[in-house]
Amino acid sequence: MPDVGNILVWVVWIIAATALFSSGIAVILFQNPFYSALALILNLASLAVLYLLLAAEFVAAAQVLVYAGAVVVMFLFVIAYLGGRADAPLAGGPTFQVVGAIVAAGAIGVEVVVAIALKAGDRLNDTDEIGARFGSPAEIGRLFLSNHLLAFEVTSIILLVAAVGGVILGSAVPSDHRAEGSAEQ
Amino acid sequence: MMGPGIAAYLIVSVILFATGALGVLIRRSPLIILLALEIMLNAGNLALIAFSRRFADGDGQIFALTVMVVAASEAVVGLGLIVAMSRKHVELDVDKLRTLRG
Amino acid sequence: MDVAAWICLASPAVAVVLIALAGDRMPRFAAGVLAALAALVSFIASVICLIVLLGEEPEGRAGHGSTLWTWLSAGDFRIGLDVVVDPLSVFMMLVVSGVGFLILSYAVGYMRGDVEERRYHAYKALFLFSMLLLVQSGNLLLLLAGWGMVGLSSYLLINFWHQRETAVAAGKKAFIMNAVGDATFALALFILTQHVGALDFATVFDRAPEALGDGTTLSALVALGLLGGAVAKSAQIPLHTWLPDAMEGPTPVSALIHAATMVTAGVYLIARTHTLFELAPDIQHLAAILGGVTIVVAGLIALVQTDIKRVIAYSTMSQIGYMFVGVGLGAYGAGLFHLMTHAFFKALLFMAAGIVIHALAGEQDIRKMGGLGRALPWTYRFFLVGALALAAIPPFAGFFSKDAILASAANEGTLGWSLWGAGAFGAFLTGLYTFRLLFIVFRGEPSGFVREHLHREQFEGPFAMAWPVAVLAVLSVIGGLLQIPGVWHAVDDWIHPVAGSIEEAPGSTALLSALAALGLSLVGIWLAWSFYGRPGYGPARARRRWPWAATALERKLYFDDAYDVVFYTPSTRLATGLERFVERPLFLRSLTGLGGAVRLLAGRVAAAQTGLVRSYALALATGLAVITIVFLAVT
Amino acid sequence: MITTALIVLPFAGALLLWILPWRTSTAAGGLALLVALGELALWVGTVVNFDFGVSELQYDAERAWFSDLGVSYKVGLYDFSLWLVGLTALVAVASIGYGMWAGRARPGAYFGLLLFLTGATVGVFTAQDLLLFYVFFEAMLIPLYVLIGVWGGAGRTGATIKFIVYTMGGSLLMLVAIIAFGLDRGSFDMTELGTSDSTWIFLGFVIAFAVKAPLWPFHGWLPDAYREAPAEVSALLSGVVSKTAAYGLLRIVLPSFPEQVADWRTVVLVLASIGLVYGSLLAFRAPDVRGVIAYSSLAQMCLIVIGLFAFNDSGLNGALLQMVNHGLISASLFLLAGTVERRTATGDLHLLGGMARGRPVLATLFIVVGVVALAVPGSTAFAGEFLVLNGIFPVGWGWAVVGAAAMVLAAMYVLRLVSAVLHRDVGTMVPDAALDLRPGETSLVGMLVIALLALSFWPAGITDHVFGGQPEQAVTTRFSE
Amino acid sequence: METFVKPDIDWAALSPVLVLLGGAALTMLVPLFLPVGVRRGFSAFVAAAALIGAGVAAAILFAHDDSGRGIVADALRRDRLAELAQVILAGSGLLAIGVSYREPGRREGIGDYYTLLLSAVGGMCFFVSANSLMTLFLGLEWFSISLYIMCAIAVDRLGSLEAGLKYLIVGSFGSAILLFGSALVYGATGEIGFEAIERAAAGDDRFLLVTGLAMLLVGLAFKVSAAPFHMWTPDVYQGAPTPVTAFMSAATKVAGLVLTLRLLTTAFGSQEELWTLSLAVIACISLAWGNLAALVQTDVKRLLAYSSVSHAGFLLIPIAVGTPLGGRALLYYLMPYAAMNVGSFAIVAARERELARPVTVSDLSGMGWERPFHGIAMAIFMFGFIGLPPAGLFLGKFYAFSAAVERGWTWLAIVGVVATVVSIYYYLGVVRAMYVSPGELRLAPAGGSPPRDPALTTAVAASLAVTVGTFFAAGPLIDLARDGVEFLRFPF
Repeated sequence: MPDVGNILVWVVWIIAATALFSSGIAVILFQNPFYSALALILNLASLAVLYLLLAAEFVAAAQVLVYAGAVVVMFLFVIAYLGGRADAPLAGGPTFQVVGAIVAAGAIGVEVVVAIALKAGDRLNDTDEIGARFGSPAEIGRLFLSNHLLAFEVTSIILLVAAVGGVILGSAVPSDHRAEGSAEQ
Repeated sequence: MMGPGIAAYLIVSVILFATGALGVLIRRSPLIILLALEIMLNAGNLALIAFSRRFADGDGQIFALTVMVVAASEAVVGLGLIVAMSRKHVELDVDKLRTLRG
Repeated sequence: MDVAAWICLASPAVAVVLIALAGDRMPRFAAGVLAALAALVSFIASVICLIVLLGEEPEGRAGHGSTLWTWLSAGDFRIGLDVVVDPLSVFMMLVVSGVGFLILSYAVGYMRGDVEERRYHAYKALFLFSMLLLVQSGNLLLLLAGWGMVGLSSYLLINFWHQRETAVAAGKKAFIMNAVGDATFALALFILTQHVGALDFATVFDRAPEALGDGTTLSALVALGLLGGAVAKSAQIPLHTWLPDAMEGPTPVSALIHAATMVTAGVYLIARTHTLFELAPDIQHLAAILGGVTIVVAGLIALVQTDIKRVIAYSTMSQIGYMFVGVGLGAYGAGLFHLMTHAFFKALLFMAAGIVIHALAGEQDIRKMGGLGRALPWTYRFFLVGALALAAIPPFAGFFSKDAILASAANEGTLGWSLWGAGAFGAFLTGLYTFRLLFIVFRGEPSGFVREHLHREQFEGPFAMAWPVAVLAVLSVIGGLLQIPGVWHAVDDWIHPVAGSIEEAPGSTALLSALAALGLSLVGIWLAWSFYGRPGYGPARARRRWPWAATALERKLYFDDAYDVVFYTPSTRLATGLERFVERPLFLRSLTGLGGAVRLLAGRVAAAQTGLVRSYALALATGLAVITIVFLAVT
Repeated sequence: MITTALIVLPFAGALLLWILPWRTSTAAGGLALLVALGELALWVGTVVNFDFGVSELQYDAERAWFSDLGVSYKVGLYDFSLWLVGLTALVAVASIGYGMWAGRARPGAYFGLLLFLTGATVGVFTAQDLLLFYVFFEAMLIPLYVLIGVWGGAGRTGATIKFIVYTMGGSLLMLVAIIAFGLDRGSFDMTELGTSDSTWIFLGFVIAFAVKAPLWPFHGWLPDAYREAPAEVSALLSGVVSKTAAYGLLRIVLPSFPEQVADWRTVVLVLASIGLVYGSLLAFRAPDVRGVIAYSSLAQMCLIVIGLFAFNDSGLNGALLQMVNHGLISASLFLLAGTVERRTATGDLHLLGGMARGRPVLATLFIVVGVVALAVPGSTAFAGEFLVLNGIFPVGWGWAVVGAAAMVLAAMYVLRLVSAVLHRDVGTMVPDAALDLRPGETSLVGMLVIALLALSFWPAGITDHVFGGQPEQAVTTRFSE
Repeated sequence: METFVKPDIDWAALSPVLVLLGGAALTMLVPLFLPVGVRRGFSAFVAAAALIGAGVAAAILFAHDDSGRGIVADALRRDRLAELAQVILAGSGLLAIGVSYREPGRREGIGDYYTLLLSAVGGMCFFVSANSLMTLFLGLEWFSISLYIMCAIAVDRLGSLEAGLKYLIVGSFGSAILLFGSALVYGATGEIGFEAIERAAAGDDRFLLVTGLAMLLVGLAFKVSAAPFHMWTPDVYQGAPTPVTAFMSAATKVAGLVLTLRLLTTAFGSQEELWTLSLAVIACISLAWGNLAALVQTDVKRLLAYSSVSHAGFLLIPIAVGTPLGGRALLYYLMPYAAMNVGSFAIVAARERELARPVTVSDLSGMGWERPFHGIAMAIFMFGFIGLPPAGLFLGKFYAFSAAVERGWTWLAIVGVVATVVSIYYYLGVVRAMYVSPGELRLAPAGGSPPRDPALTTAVAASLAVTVGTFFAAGPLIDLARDGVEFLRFPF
């Protein structure tokens, strides 16, 4: 007698996974980067659903907020700023590039799947029981401020460095204005 | 645990990873390449969280969160580069970036 | 005595060094005098040695020696800077330094005024030093050293006037042929060191019979090696071709200096190492046979030569053939005796020829000469003495010595008789070619060339040139009385402690053989007279009748051509071939080719770097795929 | 201490030359010459106090370098290395003096490099640690590369690349061999090496030395390098640097690989004999002065190797004597070739000739060196060759026969060289105004010639003062007693 | 409810990183308040001070630590390996400052370049002490992102931007692979700490683990530019501003290789037969590819980039053998190697400024005589790269080959030998150009001597001193290296 909850989870999972695949493929196949970015939002959202299923509530929330809310928006701004120029996927470049890409990506995928399959005979699906606090913001916070304090701090440093980089690169004055400037040095 | 087992999640994450890799490999627009890279990182995250669930261990989730930040940082720098290039009126096509070769 | 021996050896060396160091600062003339004085000092020292030795019991005369220092060493193998003072070496020292002194004195006059006179005198002194080293050395290695240095000096002398292509070529030829001899000599020494363990005469002769064995292959090889050296140095067939060419060399004096002394070194060597030769009788006989062949061949070739020095040179070869017959048959005393007398009369002949050439401003072709007897009467007389001695007409020196050899040969069974036959035929030839030369040059009417070029000098040349000739003429007349077969054996007795002759010809045989040889000589002289001494067509007729013989003789029986075909051309071709087909393609260009291939590959590799960033990622992905597959497969 | 001083003095001189500014070739060369003379004087002092009775290390010095692999700075002199050091010092004096006399562009750099090369060579002869040996062995390459590459002739680029690639290819194999050997033994100390039975290690050493010497068929770099280098560099290269290879065979290969030496002896001898004849034949055909000297060097090095692999008293002594002889001979020949080339601007034998006329000093020196080079009996070269062949004879008479034949070939090519340069008609490229040797040249070449003549009078001066008088035993016991 | 446990924070162990971060903060903020003229000097001074401080701190730590221990909840490891690497990194950074100081065309005097430099060094210092997959990933991204920006910092030049973008794309691709590998390893063991992974990996079921290991290897091999994962290297080295290249070529290798050593010995000791052999193969490929491609290069920076690929091969040999001797060899090798890399790129930078254009090999002609000091230094670097004394790299190669031979992999040493022989061609090509080629002078239009640049000259001199000094002082340095790897658990 299948558990209803279980069926529900399965349904949600299938939907999310399908969305995940299709949006992922959409990202890499849309001609227009703008659409790709939009597809990425869907992709990230589907991921968030899976995270929820895996009891990672805080991560799921962060996923939606940080990624979909911030990163992709930034992408969209840039795309809008640059004016989305379309390019055809699979076009241009040497033939071996496309073939090789598909073969290599496929091979990696298959290999890891095989590895998982081999492992699955073992106890891969024997999941440990989890407490109610697992994945909750409080638990994540506790981990971040205890064992993973350093990681927490480092992420902020990385973010800061990236910000500095963004400023340097983004605020670069076009070269025609700078030519004389550098010559004077 | 309800629903599919961890292996299923993993397989999803692997396929996602391959998709992202494919994107990097076949697209010429740096913007889309950046998006594909985000997908790859997210595939890693999915794997991390799946394993985190399997071991009932919070480390994986923490790892995933830091990866998110890192991914955002990479995106910032990448986008900054793209903007800087577009200011120099360079066509946004990585295949055109061939002054350095040989 | 030891001191005297060392002074004898050192004095020419000192002269060389002084002349070389002084350079322009020394007057030219002084260089010649210095060299001659050095020779004189050597001669006096030799005489002192002789006197000291004479004062000793005959059996005690051998075995004196002196060592200055170890010359070369390897572990227990040591070679000293040894000289030996025994009857044989003193005999040779006397001949070498005595005749050498005369020659050097003569050269002072002969070379007067040459631009590079100093160099010439230095070379001569060097030659003398080398020769003395050769005969005085107390061990085989130093003997070889002297051996080689003699070759070197002769090379230097032959191409003294080095602008002349022929002189340079002749010098090289002489040196290289001698080098062949040196090489075989050295090989013999290797065998000796391996089996005997030493190279000094005493030890070698003492241990050799035991170490090498009597009649063994080993002994034969040793003797063969030494014989090779001797044959090359003494210009015996088949290593003889350098000697006539050396006469192309510019000065008769240099020609003389080796004709009279150096070429006899082979005879000395065989006499010195007779112990080793006696262990290998076949090889010793081979020496005699080669000598016999040379007597005939050289005599034949001499018949048709037109260069005055060449004729004398071939006669030298021929005479040394006699000596080889002598020592080859164990008649060491006879061989050495002939060596001595030959040194006298051959030197005389060369000097006289030198005066002729000098008088004709360097011309050597006898076809342009004639009737010089009137213009150069004393020279004619001296030459005649020399010729008679050479043709072995009694009582001149050559008669006694040659006769001693023939007499020994007559006593030696079949082999001896055949060699005797060769020697007797050689006597006939000697008479023929010697007097052919004499008649052509000195008799008859002066040719146009002579009339035009002859510049008569006071007393037919400077005194410096004249007096050695006179001395030699006297020696050529009386030198033969030193030993008269069947009567007394001064030379035999003297060297007996070192090299006891194994043969003593009975008086009757000796007499018979002497008469026969004399008769043949006279026939030869008569023939020469009938052909050349008076107007006639003999030679031309003979040439018409046997054109092939004349050509063959003029081409020197094709020895040079044979060497060209057998050795020179193949080795040159081989060298050129190696250069062209091995060295260049394989060694010189190999790296270039490899480098080119690598560079090509490198270009391909670098071309993989397309500049396409996606390809870089693809490489990454492919590498990952491969590694993962491998890891999974291994696991 | 003195050994260290012998090594350091040239290096210090080199540094000084590089640092100070130099205006004239004479000033820089003068200082370099002074340093080289100092080196020579130092060497003489060493000889005077040397104990020749024993074949053990003297004047040794040791300092730790890095201990974990047992590598140290350890230097010292054996009686046989002493002579090679002396050879180096003497040839260095002559070469530097010649360079000074000839005048070179950028003198500071040039003479500094010459001194550097000298120091490295001395280092090779004195190092008693395998790695240190290798360091000096490789350190010789740098100055040679620059010297040939910068101051060499028209074809120098190809010559240098070939030279470096060949020699480094060989010596890197040796590095692997050294590592394997040293790790196996647990120490790189050459005085405690012991023996090894590994064929690969043996081959690593042998090939490296075969390239450096060079031996047939590893000589591809030789003709070009010898042709293109400045005369005095060729002199050092063929006179001294090539000896390091023979020294390596003697010091490392023979004592430490007895089994392999026995097993491979025939192979080595075959190659060396081929090289001996091959080099002689090519020397006979070489179209230019340097070519003759270069190929004759090949032949001579093969002869030395024959002596070494005879592995008996006579062969070893002969090889060592011949190393010194050939060092002096080829150095003098190259310097003389340099003087000829300076006067005629060519080394082509067809364009030379008749130089003896009116140039007695040149002619005399050339002939004397040539005559010694062809090993006329009585010369020190003859003594060396005699011992070598005498040593190989008991091993197999055939080798000695080949060697004796090569002596005849040597006579052929040397006489060809001498007559092509000095004799016959005056060559088209020989100007009448070409002077005889100047006193400077005379004294430099003369110095080497005097050394040769002195040795000719007393070759035992060397043969009696090496290996403690017991060559075979000394090598077999690895110079330990 | 679990109680909140504040982890013990070992401030001393973090001090090098903290000093660098402090310096970065200062250079970022303070110049904004300073007059334009002194900004550059101030920034450089602060950066230098911070690097010296970090180096000294690391050195003091090195002197005090005799065994390693995990800090901050085992996220990092405080041990001599990390500290020695930190000293080398700080030194490379310091040299790079000398090279950078006069680099023309940079943003006027704002300290952000030095901020990034310090941040990169800080990231690397963090990275080399990483003790878990998470800190590994974070440290990697930290310095990588800094480097991406530094590569592109000459925003005027398309080449610089191109280099930056290429590096970013390929680098992020590599990071993603590394991340996925980390995830798989985590999945296989349930642990992210290195020692914990080793403990948990004892089981016989290794499929996920080895797949993760493969991905980690690829990610790290990418960072140290080992072939065939090196393809970004030539483009990025050529396009990036030369001082950045100088720094990056030296420091990235140090950081990447040290961490590779730590990761493989600490976390994957049980998989030794996999990674030793595969690294050996990668080393061979790098040697072959790097040397061959370098043969045909004309641009000096690109040539040096390929040389760096080939040296990645040399440097992987001692790791691949997995022995203590190999560890020592690696650490020792890195010292002269880092100095030589910075030094040689510094000379390229000087020539570049003189000619005002990218430097090709033929542009070097005559340089040896015109600029004697640079010429000699460059010649010694080139001879040193070949492996000729008196450069410390000679002993480095000696050690690397020794390690291979000791392990019984003589074939690996012979591959190295062959590669070295090939490398002679192009290294000597540089020397030849400087000294041998006819010196047709092609100076900048201004002509005459280049502007004095004492900072760069000092950097070159220091590099030279290290290069030669490591040769003569090999003994003590190798003792340091031995201390550095003393507590690693080598599989062989």
